[in-house]
Amino acid sequence: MDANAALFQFLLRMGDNTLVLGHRVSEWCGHAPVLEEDIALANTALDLIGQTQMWLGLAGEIEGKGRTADDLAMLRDAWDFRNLLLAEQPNGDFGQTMMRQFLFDAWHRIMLERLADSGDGRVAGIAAKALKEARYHVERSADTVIGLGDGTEESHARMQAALDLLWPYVGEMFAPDNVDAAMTQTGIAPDPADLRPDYDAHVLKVLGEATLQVPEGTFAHGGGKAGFRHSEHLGHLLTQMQWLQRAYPGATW
Amino acid sequence: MDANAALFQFLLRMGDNTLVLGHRVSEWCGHAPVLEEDIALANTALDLIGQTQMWLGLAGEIEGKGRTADDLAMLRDAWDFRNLLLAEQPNGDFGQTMMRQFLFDAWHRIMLERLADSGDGRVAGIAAKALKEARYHVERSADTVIGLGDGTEESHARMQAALDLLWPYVGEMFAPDNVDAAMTQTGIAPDPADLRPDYDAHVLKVLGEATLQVPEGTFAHGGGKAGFRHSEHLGHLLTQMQWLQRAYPGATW
Amino acid sequence: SPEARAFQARIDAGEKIEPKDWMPEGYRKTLIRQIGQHAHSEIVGQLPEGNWITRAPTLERKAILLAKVQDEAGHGLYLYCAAETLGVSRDDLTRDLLSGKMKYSSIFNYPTLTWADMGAVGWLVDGAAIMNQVPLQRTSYGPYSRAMIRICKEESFHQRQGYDIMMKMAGGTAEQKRMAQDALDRFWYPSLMMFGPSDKDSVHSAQSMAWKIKMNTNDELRQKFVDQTVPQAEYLGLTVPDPDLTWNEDKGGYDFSEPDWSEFFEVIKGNGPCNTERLAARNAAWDDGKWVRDGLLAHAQKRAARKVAAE
Amino acid sequence: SPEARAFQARIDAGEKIEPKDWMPEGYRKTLIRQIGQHAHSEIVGQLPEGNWITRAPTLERKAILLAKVQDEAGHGLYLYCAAETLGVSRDDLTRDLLSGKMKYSSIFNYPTLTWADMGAVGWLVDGAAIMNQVPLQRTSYGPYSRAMIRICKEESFHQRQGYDIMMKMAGGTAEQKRMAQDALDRFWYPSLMMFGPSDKDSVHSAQSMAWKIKMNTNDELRQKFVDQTVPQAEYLGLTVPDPDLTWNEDKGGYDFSEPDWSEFFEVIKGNGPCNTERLAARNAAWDDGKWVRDGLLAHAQKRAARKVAAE
Repeated sequence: MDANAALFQFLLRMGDNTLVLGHRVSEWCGHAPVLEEDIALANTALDLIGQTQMWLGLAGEIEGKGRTADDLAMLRDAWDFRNLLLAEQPNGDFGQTMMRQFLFDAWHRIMLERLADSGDGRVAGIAAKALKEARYHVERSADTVIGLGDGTEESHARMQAALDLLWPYVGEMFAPDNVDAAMTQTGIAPDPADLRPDYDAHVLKVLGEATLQVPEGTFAHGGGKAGFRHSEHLGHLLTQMQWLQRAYPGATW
Repeated sequence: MDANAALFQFLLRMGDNTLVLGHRVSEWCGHAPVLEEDIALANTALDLIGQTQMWLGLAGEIEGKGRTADDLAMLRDAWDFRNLLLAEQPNGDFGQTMMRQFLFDAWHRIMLERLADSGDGRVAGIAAKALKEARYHVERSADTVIGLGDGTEESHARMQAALDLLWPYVGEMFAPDNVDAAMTQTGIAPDPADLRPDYDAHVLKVLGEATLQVPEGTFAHGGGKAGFRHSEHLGHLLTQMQWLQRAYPGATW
Repeated sequence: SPEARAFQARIDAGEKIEPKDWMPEGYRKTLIRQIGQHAHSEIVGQLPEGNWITRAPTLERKAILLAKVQDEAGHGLYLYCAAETLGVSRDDLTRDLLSGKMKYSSIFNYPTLTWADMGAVGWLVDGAAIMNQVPLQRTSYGPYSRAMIRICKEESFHQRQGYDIMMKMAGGTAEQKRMAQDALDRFWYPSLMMFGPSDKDSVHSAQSMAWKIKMNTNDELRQKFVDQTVPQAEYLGLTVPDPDLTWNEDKGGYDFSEPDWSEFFEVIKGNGPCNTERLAARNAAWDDGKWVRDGLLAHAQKRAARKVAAE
Repeated sequence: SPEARAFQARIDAGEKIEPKDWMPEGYRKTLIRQIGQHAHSEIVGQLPEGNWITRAPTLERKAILLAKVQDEAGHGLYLYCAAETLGVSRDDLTRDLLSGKMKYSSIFNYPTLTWADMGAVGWLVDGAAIMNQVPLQRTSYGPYSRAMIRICKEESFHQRQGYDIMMKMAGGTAEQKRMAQDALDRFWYPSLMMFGPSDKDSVHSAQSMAWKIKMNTNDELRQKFVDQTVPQAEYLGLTVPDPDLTWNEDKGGYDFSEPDWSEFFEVIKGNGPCNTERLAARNAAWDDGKWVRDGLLAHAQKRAARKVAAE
């Protein structure tokens, strides 16, 4: 895979993660369990959409075909998306949303820390900006996971169910492929497998405080970041997200 | 309003009702409470989609701009839809779906009976075909409404809640406007207000057997058949229904 | 009473009333109702705009809309806090909203049907809200006045963003222009209703104005809104859906048609296009969120207990 | 035992076993498992296709897909009825499905991601199913055999419809062609898995074949499927995702790569892409539908009681 094509793919992965997860989080708007959470969720979605603009903007430049961040967000079909399967999973209840957020944020923070030292200055620049937000996100989502895991019997049970459901989507974040190999070789991004020890240390500590049990087994879903096989959820998400651009092609908004 | 334009609008109303309601019913596919209901709902949806093809097909002919039934179904935005608000209301639970179906079917049967005598042979022909199906639909949905209304305490309460929620959408079926006036004048369709006595007789009898109470008050939502103000639900429905045609314009399927 | 006379004198002198000051029960109750309704309006007002967040046409528009809805939730928070200084809890107010006992602005019972509605809501609805709120920055109750000052700053920003969407739509494709006109057609009269019934039908007004809880009459504000908005519509190339709208040289303002007040009273009664859905959405959020609130509270108590035990 | 010998002799003579006939417990149990799994597959199989009903590109395609999914539910019904003749109720079988105790075809744990998947499912999945089912029309158990005869007629119709979608896609725009190839890439190996593990790893086979519950070995059917399908793919201008696929003149069939059996066993264990969702969807339908089933039952009982009282 040529270096430029690999970088394009890598940037799509970063940008599609924040785009799709940001979209999911934004679905909560007006429906959260407490007003403060409504505000916090909107804030998280806003940060993620802002990061999307940067990652997909750079992806478009690297691709060199004149596609903007909006073009990439609004005019690709599901199979051309490169987000982790975790990001596209449905919101479920508030616990499932916050568990998904924590499992993502914990990875995102570490990934952005490494990318802030990227050999590619543009990547490093975006990562440094996003990192501040990601640090705040993970602090918040970890607190919520702990609060609900170590809350009532019901909240504990719901958080454990959320963890059981979502844990099989964690492995994909650390599974390297040829795009990652190219990124490692050019010094742009770390080998994803190298992030796992830090991730496990952080996540297991938080889940411990939350009195939650990591499910047994090593099974991990895959196919999102490579785009080979997303879940059925992504296509439905896109019908909403891309509606206006698809229905009124070429209009300016 | 010129007679042709009015007929076009009238046909859109008939076809959009069956299109939108058929779509809603089809959302149940694979999720009904009993296998027999899954089959029955799919069958209802299928009938309604078939009727849509006839009504919108004729609408396209009358319009004379070369639009096919698919063009009309897949390439209009929400504001150009002319279905009753009742048809676009969300499925809710199975009781809500069946109550919506019964309130619609009861009107649909009477309307089609009148249209089978239409002065326009094409309209009469479609109505005669659709009528056989509508008679079966209303028999079935009435039975279900009775069965659940006069079932357990829970099923009764749910059916009463469904009726309370949906009753304000009944009035729109009988509110005449200038399109209806043109249809009445040309002998193509009855004055909708004339259908109300038969409707009330039938519906009140069924609801009585179902031990359900018609809510007080005469308030009726409007804006669907005129297209002035649909509910927020229709736009979301269209994002799904029209996705492929919007995303891949001009392709043949 | 002497206290009431002293209280009125302070108000007349332009002093602010603070939470610990003496105040007549009627003043307190009227303020609770007014601030509570305003807070509820911010909360319920998230829904019609939230309806388009997942369909925003560009990343930039999605971000702007998210920020706006987030601001509205924030306004709700300030206002509930202001109401709490009057001795009513946020949970109590919320329960009164959810049971239908307290109202919120009737405008949010209208649906948002196209992207142009995001423009119309910002331009017209926030525009009307500001018209109501700017004078309230000078209201007699201190916490309310301070909340209004913060809120007004953000609202005028929202209104500009809304107008910007309308500009893009009105200057866009034929379909976009049609969307813009359609949005104006649907939101014009409901916006006029936002100022409340005509002065001759308005209850509570005189006392509220004496207390400086209400600063202008409904009709004054409505006239001001029309006079401000009509030229903006003209600039957009859109037609205000009022055939009787004419400039009245003598009064230096527009003559315009009244909204259909029977529709207004129906909406207030619960018979608007979206009343049922809006309340259902808020009730679902509250009911579905119970386990979350309970869980977080239980954890906070456990943590506090552990801290005490460790000391 | 003499009964067992007589039973086997009837089967060998090509007679049908009927519900009231004596049969060995193993025969009954194996049939219940096999028919039940087949019924469950029809039911769960509604979900991946149901996923596209609301996004079907034309009214005609929507109608065809609805009719197909309706047929599948109907097949489920025939098969549950056939199973009931063996002394197990539909509700019992359903509970075993919902608890994960009984399986359904592993293929339905794969997602449907584009419209071309509707083509691929019809062409490949129904194609493989027919390959399995046609011989079962001659199975020894009468009710099962008769159910299969009805089912096979409809399935072959479905397969043709699926292939027709593939034709349209493969002959369509560049994007449609890409969708078609992508669907083949994703569904090829999962379709090969539908025949079950390689004969050497397959349990129960010999006894089932003696009882004529199973008519051919897994590998025989898989070979037949590949030989039938490869030319169809070529006709579509699509590439089977197997670089080692070659025509073997000697055996008069294709040599092809085995699917990744470790993936197959993972999916069987519950670790397929959609196992959790499929079971969750069925459980939700069952749980959410309880009040409906209870309500209709209560009404039927009331009506019966009223009828008795009136007599």
